[in-house]
Amino acid sequence: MSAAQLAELRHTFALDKPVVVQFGDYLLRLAHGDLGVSFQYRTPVLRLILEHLGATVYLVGTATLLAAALGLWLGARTAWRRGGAADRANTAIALTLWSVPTFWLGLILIVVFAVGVGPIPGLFPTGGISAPGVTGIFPVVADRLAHLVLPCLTLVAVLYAQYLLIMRSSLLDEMGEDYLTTARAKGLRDTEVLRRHAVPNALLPTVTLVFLQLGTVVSGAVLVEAVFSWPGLGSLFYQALTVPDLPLLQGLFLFFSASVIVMNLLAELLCPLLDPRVRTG
Amino acid sequence: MEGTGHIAEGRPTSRLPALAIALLLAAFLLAPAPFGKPAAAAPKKVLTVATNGSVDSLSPFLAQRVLPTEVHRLVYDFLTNYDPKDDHAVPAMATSWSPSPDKLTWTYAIRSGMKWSDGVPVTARDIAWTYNLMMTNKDAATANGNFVANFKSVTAPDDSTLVVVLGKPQATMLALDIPVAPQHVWESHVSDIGTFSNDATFPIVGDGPFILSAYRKDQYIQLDANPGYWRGRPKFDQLIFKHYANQDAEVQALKKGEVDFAGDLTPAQFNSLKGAANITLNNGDGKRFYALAINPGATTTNGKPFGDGNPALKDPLVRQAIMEAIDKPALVNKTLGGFGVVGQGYIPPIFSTYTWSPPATETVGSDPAKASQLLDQAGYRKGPDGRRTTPDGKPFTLRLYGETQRAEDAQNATFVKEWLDAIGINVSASIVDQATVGDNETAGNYDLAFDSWLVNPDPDFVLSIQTCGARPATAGGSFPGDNFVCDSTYDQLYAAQISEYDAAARAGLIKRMEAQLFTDRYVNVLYYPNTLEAYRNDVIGSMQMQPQPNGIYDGQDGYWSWWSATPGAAASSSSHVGAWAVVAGVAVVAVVLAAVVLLVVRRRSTAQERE
Amino acid sequence: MSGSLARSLREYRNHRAGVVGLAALLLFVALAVGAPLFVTARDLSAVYAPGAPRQPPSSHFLLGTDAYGRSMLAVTLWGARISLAVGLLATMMSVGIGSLTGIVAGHFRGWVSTLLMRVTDWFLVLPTLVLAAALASVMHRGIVTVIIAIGLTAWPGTARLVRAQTLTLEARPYVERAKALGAGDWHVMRRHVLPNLTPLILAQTTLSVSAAILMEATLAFLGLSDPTKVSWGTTLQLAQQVGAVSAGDWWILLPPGLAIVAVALAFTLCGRALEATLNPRLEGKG
Amino acid sequence: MTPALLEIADLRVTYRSASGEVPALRGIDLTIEAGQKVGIAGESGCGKSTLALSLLRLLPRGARATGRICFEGEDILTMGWGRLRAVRWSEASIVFQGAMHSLNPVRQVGSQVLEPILLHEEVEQAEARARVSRLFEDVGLAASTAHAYPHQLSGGQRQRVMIAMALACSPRLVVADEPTSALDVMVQAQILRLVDRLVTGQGIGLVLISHDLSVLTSTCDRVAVMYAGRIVEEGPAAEVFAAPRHPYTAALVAAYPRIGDETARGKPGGLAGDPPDPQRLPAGCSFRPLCPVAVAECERLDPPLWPAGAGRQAACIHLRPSDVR
Repeated sequence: MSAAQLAELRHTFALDKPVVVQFGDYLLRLAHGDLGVSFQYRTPVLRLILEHLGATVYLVGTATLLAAALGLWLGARTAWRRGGAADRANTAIALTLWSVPTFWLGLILIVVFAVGVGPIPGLFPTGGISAPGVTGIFPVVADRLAHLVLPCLTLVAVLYAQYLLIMRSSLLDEMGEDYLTTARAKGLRDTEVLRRHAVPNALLPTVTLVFLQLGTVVSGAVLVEAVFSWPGLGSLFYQALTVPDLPLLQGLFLFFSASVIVMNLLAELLCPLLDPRVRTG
Repeated sequence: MEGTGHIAEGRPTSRLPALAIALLLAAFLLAPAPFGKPAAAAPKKVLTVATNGSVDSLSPFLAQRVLPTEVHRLVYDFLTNYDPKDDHAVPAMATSWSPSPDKLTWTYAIRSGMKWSDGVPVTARDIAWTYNLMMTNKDAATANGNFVANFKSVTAPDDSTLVVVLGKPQATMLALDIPVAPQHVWESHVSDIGTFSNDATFPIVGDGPFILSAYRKDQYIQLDANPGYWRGRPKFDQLIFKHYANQDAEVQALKKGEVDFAGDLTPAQFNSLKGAANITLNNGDGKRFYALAINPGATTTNGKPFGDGNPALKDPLVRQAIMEAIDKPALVNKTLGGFGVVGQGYIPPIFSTYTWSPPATETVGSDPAKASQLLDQAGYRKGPDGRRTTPDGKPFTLRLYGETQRAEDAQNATFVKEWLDAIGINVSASIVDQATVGDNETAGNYDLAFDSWLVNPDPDFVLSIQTCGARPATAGGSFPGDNFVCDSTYDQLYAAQISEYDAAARAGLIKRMEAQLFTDRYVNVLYYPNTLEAYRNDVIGSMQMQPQPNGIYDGQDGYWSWWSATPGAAASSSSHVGAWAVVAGVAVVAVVLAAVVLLVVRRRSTAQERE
Repeated sequence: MSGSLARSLREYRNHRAGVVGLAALLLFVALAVGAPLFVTARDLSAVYAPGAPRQPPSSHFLLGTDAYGRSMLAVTLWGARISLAVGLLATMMSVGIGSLTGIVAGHFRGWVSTLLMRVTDWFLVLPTLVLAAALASVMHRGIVTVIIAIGLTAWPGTARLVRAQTLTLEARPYVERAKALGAGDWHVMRRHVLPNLTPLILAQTTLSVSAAILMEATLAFLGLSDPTKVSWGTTLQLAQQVGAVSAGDWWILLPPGLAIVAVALAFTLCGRALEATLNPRLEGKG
Repeated sequence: MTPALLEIADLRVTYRSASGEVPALRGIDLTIEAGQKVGIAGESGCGKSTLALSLLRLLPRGARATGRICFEGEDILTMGWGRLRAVRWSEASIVFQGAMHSLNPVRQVGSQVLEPILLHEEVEQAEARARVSRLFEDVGLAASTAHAYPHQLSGGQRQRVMIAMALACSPRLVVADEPTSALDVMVQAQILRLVDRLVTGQGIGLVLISHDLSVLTSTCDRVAVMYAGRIVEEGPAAEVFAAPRHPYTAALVAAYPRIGDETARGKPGGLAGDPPDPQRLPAGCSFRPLCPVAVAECERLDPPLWPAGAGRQAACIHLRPSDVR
């Protein structure tokens, strides 16, 4: 498409009006539940979002769960053995991965594990959510999982560090507490003291912070999806940015913000389940 | 006494679910090994093409992007096709044609015996219905309306005759690139033709060499061979366009065999594939020109000027100086890595009929000394700081626009800025998104801009955008043109060529138009990038190139490559896809199992350790 | 004051990671500031590029050449200037906005505070990248836009911290006394609150820079920066556009990427060490 | 001859800190017979709590303990971790000071009492729950309290929960570390009576640690007075406080009548200074700098426990038997 054709198209969609006017129109339509039409795809924005939502939930959901599980587990362990070699190594690795640009890590993982370098075979697909033409339940599941590995790994790598650090510091706050000595005196194993007594107490501040950081998950998703051709909302956002497709950008922005806010509301509902003090207080 | 610990509530249960999940996973993933290749009966031969194009719509009336347009070429037949050797018009739905002596009536004989994929016969009425819909319905004209703009009427007196009556003579009547839709299917969609995207039910009824059988947005488009196609059934059973958001992934996928064809490679990617196992490379001529547009001062169709283009650019000496400063061969060597042809005429050399090159005496470029001298002559003097000023003493600064998404723009901008700097012209380069470039161009607020067009075998469209009539009707309004060029000599030649039905004579006229554009120096072709492609020769035995001998496979003006592709030794039912997926799956399970085992063992061994 | 500074310095020296981070940081800053000594305009010129495009490392080009044929060593060195400058300027902006919001929200109670904190919370949960990218895409393309986009989106964390600290400080007896003696809002904020916030703001600044540098690279990768300027982000974007990834040109991919990781990590280590020095309760968390 | 319930011999504990080793216990010898109630007195920092923690090897990492703590003949300090965990709570349990923090704030108190029962005994859930209800009734709490969370209970109720928990596995020994110090006086008395009743009724050995001499006198058979990581006097509770033989005990007793004066808590009134910094203990007797009856020789000799009447011993140079030089 040429720039002039694009201009024509944007004129059709009234996108060449001043941004303020557009935004006013947008709010007006939004009030009627209308997210507008993407001029790039000629499709209602809402429909586009719904079409791409599943893929994102599948990738981001899996990755967030894994990252949270890994981060919380490692965070608890490192705090429990603070100052030790494992603590220092884990913290160092986490901080390093935290400093890695997501898209760059994705590119490197593609080069190493999808293409293969030296003795490492290129086991995993370079992108996409599934291979076309695979049939049968087992091949389909295997194919889906194989496609999930690298994007999920990238996302987990950049996300787990914050969970680790949050859990570690929440747990360190609990470390001197007397009830842990009581638990130990009861004859519980060390790991049980950690799991049954220390972790449940450290969980509330952790979960609160984890939910506050959901924005980083969205950012990670945009980059990982763009690098791995994952057909989700992140790719959609990336596509919308390049033109830019303003109705789609606005719609996605609204959707991302709304989902993060909704998740935070959920977190507030979740807190009393984790801590009885909040329940009565 | 260790035993007492085991009674602890929750402990044994915490390990069990982990093991259960791991075992479940193992079962899921190990199972495909025995069942991996089901039904040994005649494996499908699949050809997978990597693409990074996106689909705006699958409706033949709406789709404007490259990928869906290419798909429509494969699933709907057209009135005529282009010869794979030299792009001349050859029969497709029409078997023969003849214009009336007054050049205004074209009569086509339509092939009989063609069938839509649902069994209904294809007739001239389908063609007439499709064309008429585009002529009468603004929405239906979205994608291809320009082809029928000059039509007065289209009728099908019988099933095998199509008659088109024109308003003015039109030389492009054998280049009507309009997918013909089945009337019996589309009649019910006339009311929502502007929004119906043709992806509701599969397979989609068509009459091309392939049938569109499945589509997942931003994932893949799947086409099945049409066994009843009149020119012969494609040799591959299935053709898949697999979407990649980034080009590097395409190349990786090709190396691994996830896809069998990758087009539109960058020079770096092309070079990296040299010597790769089972990969054949194609360095084909490009169908695209890449130009530097110089704003002649934006005007409307009735000559009213607008925008803030630098008036200095109206001076032919200044334009010539700019072009003298630019080293086109350097751009081809550096930006294209040598994979391109230095720009001359407006039409790329792949279309040899229309190729024009300036006489040796007129060749310009790579001469900063001459550029400086020209600027001096035009009154743009160099100050003590080496910067030039306009004749009325203001600093001479030009704005250069390029698009972020066109990788070469950023590189070329860097070069052009340095060259113009060297002759004392200050350049501020903005590499921005397409929409911003479009806004600035529409408003006439630019001095220099990079500009690139794909050219069709019939160059009428790219020629038309440089006519006076292609300017906007109102200041700042959208316009079908490109750079506000308005040259009466050029316009006269344009009018002459469109009514010239003699191919050789028409080519002569077009070459004169190119010469005129070249001397005006408003649209300066810098180069024609080659089309760099690669495919797996173990999967694809052979396929037809268009044109020959230096043509391309992907993005042809016909369906020759995919229609003619023959399966190679390794072509079979996406086995390469399934196999590695299973391997990868097994690897995942192995890692998970190892981790679980390690955990359990460690837990055992630490049981006696210090807490 | 100098005594407490010396004590802080001694404390800081106990954090080995912090010392390593600081050393790395000083090295990077020295290289960035000194880059014009080693890198000439010609080295960065596309037209007069000294080498052939995309050459692997050799004795002449220690890190190989980029897509223009420029030495990757020179490009990476020069890239430090823009990446660091963008990181620092954007952080100054975000920490400035954050501190101002935090102090005002902490000092004035009532609706001012409520309103400011609502806005802060809203910005805090919004996905930063999406917001910054959206901002950058509607504004004029360029380095300044990138700085503004990062600065305008990265402040809420600082605002919250500063507000909490302001509340603590204002509860201190000498501030209460000053207020009782009729000190004005401006006086209290400037004379009593701000000086005591300085260490916190310093630590927060250090921690924010790494996020800002990562964001610059990310925005550049998304094509929202100015590709004609040499930064680590634009170098990576160029590498990806010319297909260096699939060509396996690791010498183009690794230096800017590793540089980003190293600088971001160095800032993070310094920030954490500073935080631990200023807030001994966090001791052992480093 | 059956071994004593608890026999501590030459127990030394040192903490490692940034500035070197800090001795916390410097050779404790103490024997507790089955069913006996022994009090440990002393001011803050004298090592009482370290002693309590070391009895079940609960000292934080960085602490090193030597000597012997024989529980029914088995040395706690050298037994395997598995065996130690089995001994903990089922044989000896602890009631910590400040029940506020000793209960897990996010778990129902009933389940916290249930936990050691399920851990140490092979019983059905239902039976264990029934036992928890009985335990709650024994300590004077409604069975429904089991579903409460710690923050929903008063200080006294929480301490009762702790006691119920301590008795859950019918241990042979209960260590109570300042069980009443965070409670108001009325509640203190109730709790003490409760402990006394339950321990006496079930024949459980009790180590009661307190700075409050009246608490010790009313509850314990014997007391040991600690100063700077050592026992300085030991004997029958009533006699030791009625007629102290060590000058520190005397000072402690003299300071005590001022009940309820928070600032004077545990700090002997007659002393002109704080106890010594454990890292810089004076040579000889560590009480010497504050001792009203010190002699020159105290600078050289750190006296061991010498007999000081029937069933009593004290570590003062003035009690040196004539046959010791």
